[in-house]
Amino acid sequence: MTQLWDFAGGIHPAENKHQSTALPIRAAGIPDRLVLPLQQHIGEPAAAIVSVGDRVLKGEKIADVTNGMGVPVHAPTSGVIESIAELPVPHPSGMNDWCITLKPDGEDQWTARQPVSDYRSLERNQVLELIRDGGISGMGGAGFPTNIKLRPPRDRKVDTLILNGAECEPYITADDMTMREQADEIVAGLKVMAWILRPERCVIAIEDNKPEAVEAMRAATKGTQIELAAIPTKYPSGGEKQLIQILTGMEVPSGGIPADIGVMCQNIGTAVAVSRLIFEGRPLISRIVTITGEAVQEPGNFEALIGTPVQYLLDQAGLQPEKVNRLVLGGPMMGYTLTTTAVPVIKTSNCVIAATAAELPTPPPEQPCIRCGECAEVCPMELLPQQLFWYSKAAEFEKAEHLNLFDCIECGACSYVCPSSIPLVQYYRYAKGEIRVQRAEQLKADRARERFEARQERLEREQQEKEQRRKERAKAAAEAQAKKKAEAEKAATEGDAVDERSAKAALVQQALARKKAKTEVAKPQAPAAEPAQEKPDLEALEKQLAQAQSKLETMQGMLEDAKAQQADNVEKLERAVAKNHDRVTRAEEALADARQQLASQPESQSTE
Amino acid sequence: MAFAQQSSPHAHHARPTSRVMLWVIIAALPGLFAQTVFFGWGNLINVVWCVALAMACEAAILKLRNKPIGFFLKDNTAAVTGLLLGLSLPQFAPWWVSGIAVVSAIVVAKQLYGGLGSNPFNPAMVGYALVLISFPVAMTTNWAEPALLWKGAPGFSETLSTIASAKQTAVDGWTMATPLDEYKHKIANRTAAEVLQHPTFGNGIARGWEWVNAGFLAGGLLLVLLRIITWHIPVGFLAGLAAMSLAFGSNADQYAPLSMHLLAGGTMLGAFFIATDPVSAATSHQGKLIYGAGIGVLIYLIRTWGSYPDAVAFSVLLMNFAVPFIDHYTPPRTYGHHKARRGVPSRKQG
Amino acid sequence: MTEYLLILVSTILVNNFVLVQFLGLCPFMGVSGKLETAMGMSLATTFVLTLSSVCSYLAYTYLLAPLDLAFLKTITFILVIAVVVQFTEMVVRKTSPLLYRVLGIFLPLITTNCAVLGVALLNLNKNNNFVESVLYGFGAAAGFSMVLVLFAAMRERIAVADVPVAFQGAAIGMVTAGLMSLAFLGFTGLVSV
Amino acid sequence: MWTGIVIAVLVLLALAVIFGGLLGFAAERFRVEGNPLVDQIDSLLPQTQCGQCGFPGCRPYAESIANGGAINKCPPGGEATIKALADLLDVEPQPLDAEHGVEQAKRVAIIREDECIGCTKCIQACPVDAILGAAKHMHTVIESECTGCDLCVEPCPVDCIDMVTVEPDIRTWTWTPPASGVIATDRQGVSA
Amino acid sequence: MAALAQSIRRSAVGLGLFAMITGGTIAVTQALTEKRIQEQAARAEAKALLEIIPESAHDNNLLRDTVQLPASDRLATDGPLTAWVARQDGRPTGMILPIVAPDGYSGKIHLLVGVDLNGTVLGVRVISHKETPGLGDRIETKKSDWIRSFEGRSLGQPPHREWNVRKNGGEFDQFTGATITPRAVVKAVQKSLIYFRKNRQVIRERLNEAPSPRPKAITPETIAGEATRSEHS
Amino acid sequence: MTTKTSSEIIRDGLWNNNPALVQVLGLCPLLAVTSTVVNAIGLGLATLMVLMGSNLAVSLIRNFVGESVRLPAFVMIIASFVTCAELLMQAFTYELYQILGIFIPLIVTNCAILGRADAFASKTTPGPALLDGAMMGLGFLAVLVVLGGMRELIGQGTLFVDMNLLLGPMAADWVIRPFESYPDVLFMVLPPGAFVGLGLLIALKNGIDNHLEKRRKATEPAPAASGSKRVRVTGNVS
Ligand SMILES: Cc1cc2nc3c(=O)[nH]c(=O)nc-3n(C[C@H](O)[C@H](O)[C@H](O)COP(=O)(O)O)c2cc1C
Ligand SMILES: Cc1cc2nc3c(=O)[nH]c(=O)nc-3n(C[C@H](O)[C@H](O)[C@H](O)COP(=O)(O)O)c2cc1C
Ligand SMILES: Cc1cc2nc3c(=O)[nH]c(=O)nc-3n(C[C@H](O)[C@H](O)[C@H](O)COP(=O)(O)O)c2cc1C
Ligand SMILES: Cc1cc2nc3c(=O)[nH]c(=O)nc-3n(C[C@H](O)[C@H](O)[C@H](O)CO)c2cc1C
Ligand code: SF4
Ligand code: SF4
Ligand code: SF4
Ligand code: SF4
Ligand code: FES
Repeated sequence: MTQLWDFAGGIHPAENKHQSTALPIRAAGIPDRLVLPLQQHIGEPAAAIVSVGDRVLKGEKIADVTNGMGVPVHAPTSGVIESIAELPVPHPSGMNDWCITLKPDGEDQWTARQPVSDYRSLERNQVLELIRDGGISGMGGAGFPTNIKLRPPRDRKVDTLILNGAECEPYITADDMTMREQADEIVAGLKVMAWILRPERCVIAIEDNKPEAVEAMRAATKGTQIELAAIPTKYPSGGEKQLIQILTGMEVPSGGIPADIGVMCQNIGTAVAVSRLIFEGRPLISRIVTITGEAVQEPGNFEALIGTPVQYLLDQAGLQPEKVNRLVLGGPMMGYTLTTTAVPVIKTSNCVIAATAAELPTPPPEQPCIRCGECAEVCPMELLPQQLFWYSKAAEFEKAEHLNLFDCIECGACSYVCPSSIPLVQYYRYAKGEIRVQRAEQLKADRARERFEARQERLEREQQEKEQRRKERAKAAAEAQAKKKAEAEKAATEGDAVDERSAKAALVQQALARKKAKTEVAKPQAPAAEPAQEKPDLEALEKQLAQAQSKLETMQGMLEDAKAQQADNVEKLERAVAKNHDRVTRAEEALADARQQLASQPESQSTE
Repeated sequence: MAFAQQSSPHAHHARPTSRVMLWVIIAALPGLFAQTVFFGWGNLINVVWCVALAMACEAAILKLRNKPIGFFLKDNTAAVTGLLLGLSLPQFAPWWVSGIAVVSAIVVAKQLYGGLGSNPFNPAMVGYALVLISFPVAMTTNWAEPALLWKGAPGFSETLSTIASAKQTAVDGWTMATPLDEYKHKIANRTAAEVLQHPTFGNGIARGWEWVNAGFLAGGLLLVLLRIITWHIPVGFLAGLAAMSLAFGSNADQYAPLSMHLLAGGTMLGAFFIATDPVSAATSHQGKLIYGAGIGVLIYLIRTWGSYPDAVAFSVLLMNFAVPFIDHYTPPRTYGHHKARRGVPSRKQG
Repeated sequence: MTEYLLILVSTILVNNFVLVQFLGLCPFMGVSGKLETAMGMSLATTFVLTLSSVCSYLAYTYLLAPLDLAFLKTITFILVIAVVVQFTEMVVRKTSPLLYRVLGIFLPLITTNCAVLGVALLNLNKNNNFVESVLYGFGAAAGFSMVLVLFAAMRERIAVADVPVAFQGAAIGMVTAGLMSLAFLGFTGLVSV
Repeated sequence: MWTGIVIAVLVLLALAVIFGGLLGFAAERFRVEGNPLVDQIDSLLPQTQCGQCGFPGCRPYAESIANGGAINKCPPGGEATIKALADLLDVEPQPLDAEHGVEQAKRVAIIREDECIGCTKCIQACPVDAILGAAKHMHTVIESECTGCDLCVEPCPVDCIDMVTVEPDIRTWTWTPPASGVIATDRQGVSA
Repeated sequence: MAALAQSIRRSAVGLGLFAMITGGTIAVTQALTEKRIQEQAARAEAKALLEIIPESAHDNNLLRDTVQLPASDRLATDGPLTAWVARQDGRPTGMILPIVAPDGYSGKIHLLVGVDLNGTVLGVRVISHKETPGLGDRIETKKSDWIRSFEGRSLGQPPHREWNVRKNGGEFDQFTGATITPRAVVKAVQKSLIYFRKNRQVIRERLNEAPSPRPKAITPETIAGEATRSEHS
Repeated sequence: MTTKTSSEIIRDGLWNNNPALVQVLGLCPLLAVTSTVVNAIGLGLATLMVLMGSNLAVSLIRNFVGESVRLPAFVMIIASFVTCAELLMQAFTYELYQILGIFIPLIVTNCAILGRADAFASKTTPGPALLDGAMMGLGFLAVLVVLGGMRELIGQGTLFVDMNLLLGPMAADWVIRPFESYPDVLFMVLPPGAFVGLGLLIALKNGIDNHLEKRRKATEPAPAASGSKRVRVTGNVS
């Protein structure tokens, strides 16, 4: 028997799992459209490598990440690329993001596959490359690119590889059913990962409320070194940090990763994906999704292609639209609500709950925190949720951070038990977001200061140089020589500028591309309309006029120069001069108007 | 289809605040019952009057502050404050003394700080301490004699009319100095045996008071069982008091014995119902132990060497005062950290 | 020995300078918005209070008393205090910028802290000898520091509470100090001095 | 009587001369220059260098604050900066002084390149060198460096620079705090 | 170096100038008010004494006319007692004893007891006490007239047993809610009378010694102050 | 420093920048001596006199003090005024002086006084400085009296008790007792009552201010000036 430890806190919410385990996993089939978000995991979004109208085959790579952390996206079936556009994606914000829409042609025609029958003959790096190219990112949580995770920092050795089959959240049974039905694939995938990492210990952890899954896994692991741990049912035992504590008694250091203490944790589904990639050459193009909740008639698990709209799956499970009150993607503890059923299933979507109002009732309004400490009793991270809340609410982020806000795993146990029904987790998310924004702003401010100071210095230097030159010029005997030198110097500075420019050309180009789309939409700022009834500000108007006149002069000067040199921007400059003419006339008119208005106004009013 | 938008978690299973407070009220009943049996109707009348006034007062202030009255009244916290005041005031305290205690508790100690959850001081104890220093006569001469009922003395209506009169003191013969007071001032020039002759001690430690304390202990244990309070504060409290008593007061001819400290006065009410007020108590387990122990030690100090024979109210207030500081230095160690992060965040340096 | 202990208990708890004797209230109300700041202030005050207790004792015993100039005590004491404070500030600022960051900014404020002059005058009223004067000054400072620090921590909490608008800031601070002072009345009689 | 007065004056005079000397000595001997506070204040300002505070850049404003100036003059920093400053200086935060402008959403400058005539005026105006380009060539803004100070807008002779509000997208989105629902706080409706 | 000297000189001269002006102002004011202040102070300090033995009943300066009396542990004062003597035409008519009631509710109560030469109480006043406001503080004349109830009493009147509060079968009222304080005071006054009787001989002798005005006034405050100080030594 | 008009000085001293209610300075005497009205008036008058005197004196000598001795010099001026006041009180209202105890000499460290000397008087001419001293002093006196009245009335159910200490025997029976057989509310007499009482006064002032502010906002629209004080960092470019 594997030795088990306990973790602090934890809760026992109603499980509601049996509803969706009655039926075996069903294949969801191919919907009319598949919507494939370019970003389905943390890290960089992928860039499309197909264009609208292209025909792609099943398993063909359609988007890839070239630099930064990320994995490619593959076509889940054969068909035609219909659009690349911003569409609703599964995200708590309910916002749109870039997606490739694929219209299946129904043929489900595979691209050429390259299964590896004997992965042991390859280099480890090659296998990791395969996993990356297979588009595999974690399927149990945040969706961390699996190949990166499987490459622990050089100085770390992974001793314990954990396969996370805890599935502690209520309702979700995707991993449970996977274990029941695809135990062999899980073991095969685990073996591949174990070969890559060479741990001393491989553990599959399953909560003891899934006896069938435990049995199935026991059968599949028979005769191997793999340990099977039936862990006590307590939410959130499936949280990576808690699971590691349960199985090893060790704690992942704050801010660190499990590999720091020689542990790695992978999801059951991830193992299946690895197995299918290696042995069948099949990239990650489908996953098991639990469709459940009292608003569906036939809850169960579906093998759904990535990109399948949620609506399609709900229909298959017999959705009764009038009953739905809340639609949750993920579990009831950590999932987020959806605003539309048009969003697709992505690599991390494990469950959709179509809940009735009675099932997940709207919590009563928030009351003041009475500091009862229930939340602290259940917090698996041993935080002080009430204090975090207090400071988050009061926007005292520094203090919240000091109390380890960033160690909160947002498991929701605290909100679950709070007698004042405070949406604690939302406060933490808000606070974390604000802190991140502040940090970014601080960085930006620091950089701005540096650049400003650098510029001031440069100006100063130039000023000094100018001064220097002026003196020299006055002193120097040979006027011509001095002139030449000055020219040479000028050329030099220009050369510098050009250099800098070319170095940043790429940046600029990027900025341009990104901006273009936005600029089109953005309306030029309308000049603040002067309210007629207000007293006209003569001074300001006069200043405006003077400015306009001086600008016009400059422009005319430039235009003449340009004409003289027959430069190619004459046309533009002419436009500019015309514009400035306009500006001057407008300013003059405004000023005249104002003067008139003032004159007609009685004195008393203007002195008030 | 418009779906409800909500942050996770979507499932809840909580005992609402109103129910928590209801349990506190229920748990106080054994003690109240014992008080009524041994000291007559005074406490019961006080409780009813204080609870009613507390609710009315809370409602009035909520109205002034433009807050939803029903929503807040339903949380029962004002009732708990009133109840605890009613339990701790002298049995024959005139109505206006308890009234002033309740009003200052709700208005000054609670609502001025923003109402439920924001008050740094225990409202009931603010009310108690305020009337104790303001009206020492009314607060020291109105303690009922123990076993009053057996003597056939004041019935319900007599008690009610005493309380309802404006006089500061009750009828002579119904009242008596409390055991702690009696012991403290007689022991100076008498032996323990002599002092214990006084009827207030009965044959045991403190007649009547033992049962009242036992009643509150029972209620308190119920609260621990129901996980409404954790054991840390009561244990810290009682251990602090006991430790001081054992260290300094082993000679019963000089200082009150430990049994007296534990079973006379407001000890158990204080340990389980008053020091545990979640709003004004320390937060972490370690903090709660320190907070509780601090109260116990202070109670002993003041009872033994100070002017006041019982000191629950002052000690609780004094430790309330230290709570934010304690909280700063006793955060729990968080998962994944070597040590708890104490102290204050140091300001960002430029 | 006990007598010295009693002086300390008396000045720190029973006759707490701030809450019972009403001395040093302005810095108490003005500075103690933050725990960190309050700690700096505490250190600085303890230093100055003890030092001025000593200096004024010396000035009185060896200068004013022999010359029968008791009526000059106020001006002498305050002059001594002001100079000591300012001198300390200048020295600290130059020699230890670190210490200055902790203490320095509070030092000038301390000149106008009644507690400092109060200690000097009370020492006189009480006929304290040298050791007693030092202890009295130190005890007063310790009592001041204790409530200052506790009060600061509490104010940090109150600052984020939902206090009615009119009471926000100084008003609720006063009420809190009042309730603290109420609690300190519990110490009455602890030491009969 | 007169001797008493003379003694008193002499004693005080002696004390004062000694102490005065001491202070004079210290003033010279322990003189320090500079104020570390300015750095701390400067680090809290947004470094937009926009001059809306009435000072030529953030640092001069920081110096003014260190000398006791008002802390509510920086619109780009807005409430957050005021709060941070108030915190640092341990004073009460005040509402933003409307004389200097109002707090706005974050913006960046965008140059409509086809209209740009390459006059380099904007380059000269940009305090953080966030504009690239050479004389008579099209200019462009490095978005990530632009602080949104809009100093470049006015000098442009052809008005080809727009200030565009930065819209949140799915990657910059953050959670909002829960709506306060039943319990409105007393702080609302303050004359803030 | 020159800068240093210059700075020192400037500050010293500046401050010195101020010192002269301010010191002068104070000194002049002091000189002008000195007399009156001393009068006022003397009157205020003698006030408590004068309440017990009014000015009409004596013609000497009470504050400067004191005698040393033998020590007595009965009176809970340590060391010899300093008592004020009232004389009419040089003959002693009465005296005021500073005594301590040690068993007050919160510590010692300092009292002045005036007796005539027959041992009849002329008056009793409290100088300082720590009793609970609202309870024990009714021994002050400001709060109630209780303390006047001693006037005219002597050892036989009431009889020995009844030198106590009513509650303990005595002659004197207690306060509602407070028996300890009044009892302590009653006991202390009684003890001082007993002391007076026991030491009558010595006292008479000392009183009849020729009056020798002391250079410095001795006030009740000084005695109480010294007593407090000696408590913790 | 912009010069303030007389009416501004008056309004500041009495209300807008009241030393006790807004600057929250001079608290020690304010709280310590306000158990009765007479104490409050006694100390208030002494403070007023010292404030006026020191403001005037500081303003007169403002150009002659070096930086290094500024503080000691001001303090000495204030101390001399205080000592004079102390001596005079001793001479003429001895009993009141005894009740006020060390809080008379402690006027020296009343932060409000040094604060005014440093922040205002040392920067203006004698006229406004004197006016400022008077107004600040009056503002302080007013708060003292109101607080004293409040504490005396609630605490012991009387008003103007012992006025003879200040005004001589003729004021001895000015005392008002509005209630029959009033039980003393010792809370108000003891230190906590002083704190809470002042807290209530401050809140009352805030309440009135907020109310006025709201009214003012409702009647007049906010000024629409925005960015009018802008300064260019990068010089004039056009
Ligand atoms: C921001 C971030 C950075 C991470 N960096 C690494 C890493 O460098 N190496 C690694 O093996 N895992 C890394 N991880 C993966 C975590 O160790 C963890 O396995 C993963 O987040 C799964 O967590 P979840 O599904 O509970 O959210 C990272 C995760 C996050 C969120
Ligand atoms: C509260 C909480 C509960 C979780 N429960 C599970 C779970 O039951 N099963 C699971 O596989 N992952 C669960 N996760 C995610 C894991 O922490 C971890 O990210 C995941 O197992 C890593 O595997 P992957 O990279 O293969 O996704 C949970 C995370 C949190 C924060
Ligand atoms: C807080 C408090 C302060 C008290 N102060 C005094 C006091 O100053 N003087 C006094 O005689 N009794 C005081 N008592 C009352 C005594 O403790 C005791 O109850 C009373 O003197 C006994 O009086 P009785 O014999 O009339 O019942 C006080 C009681 C309490 C609770
Ligand atoms: C265990 C427990 C103890 C409580 N004790 C007190 C108490 O001593 N005094 C009080 O006013 N309220 C008490 N309350 C009620 C409530 O917490 C109190 O009114 C808040 O302090 C008001 O913000 C208690 C509540 C609970 C749950
Ligand atoms: S459970 Fe809720 S009410 Fe209780 S302490 Fe935590 S946040 Fe506050
Ligand atoms: S959400 Fe965060 S604070 Fe709440 S219980 Fe989970 S880890 Fe703890
Ligand atoms: S307003 Fe703010 S951002 Fe602009 S220059 Fe001033 S301090 Fe910098
Ligand atoms: S590009 Fe324009 S708006 Fe952006 S920082 Fe430069 S001058 Fe300011
Ligand atoms: S008056 Fe300001 S500290 Fe005392």
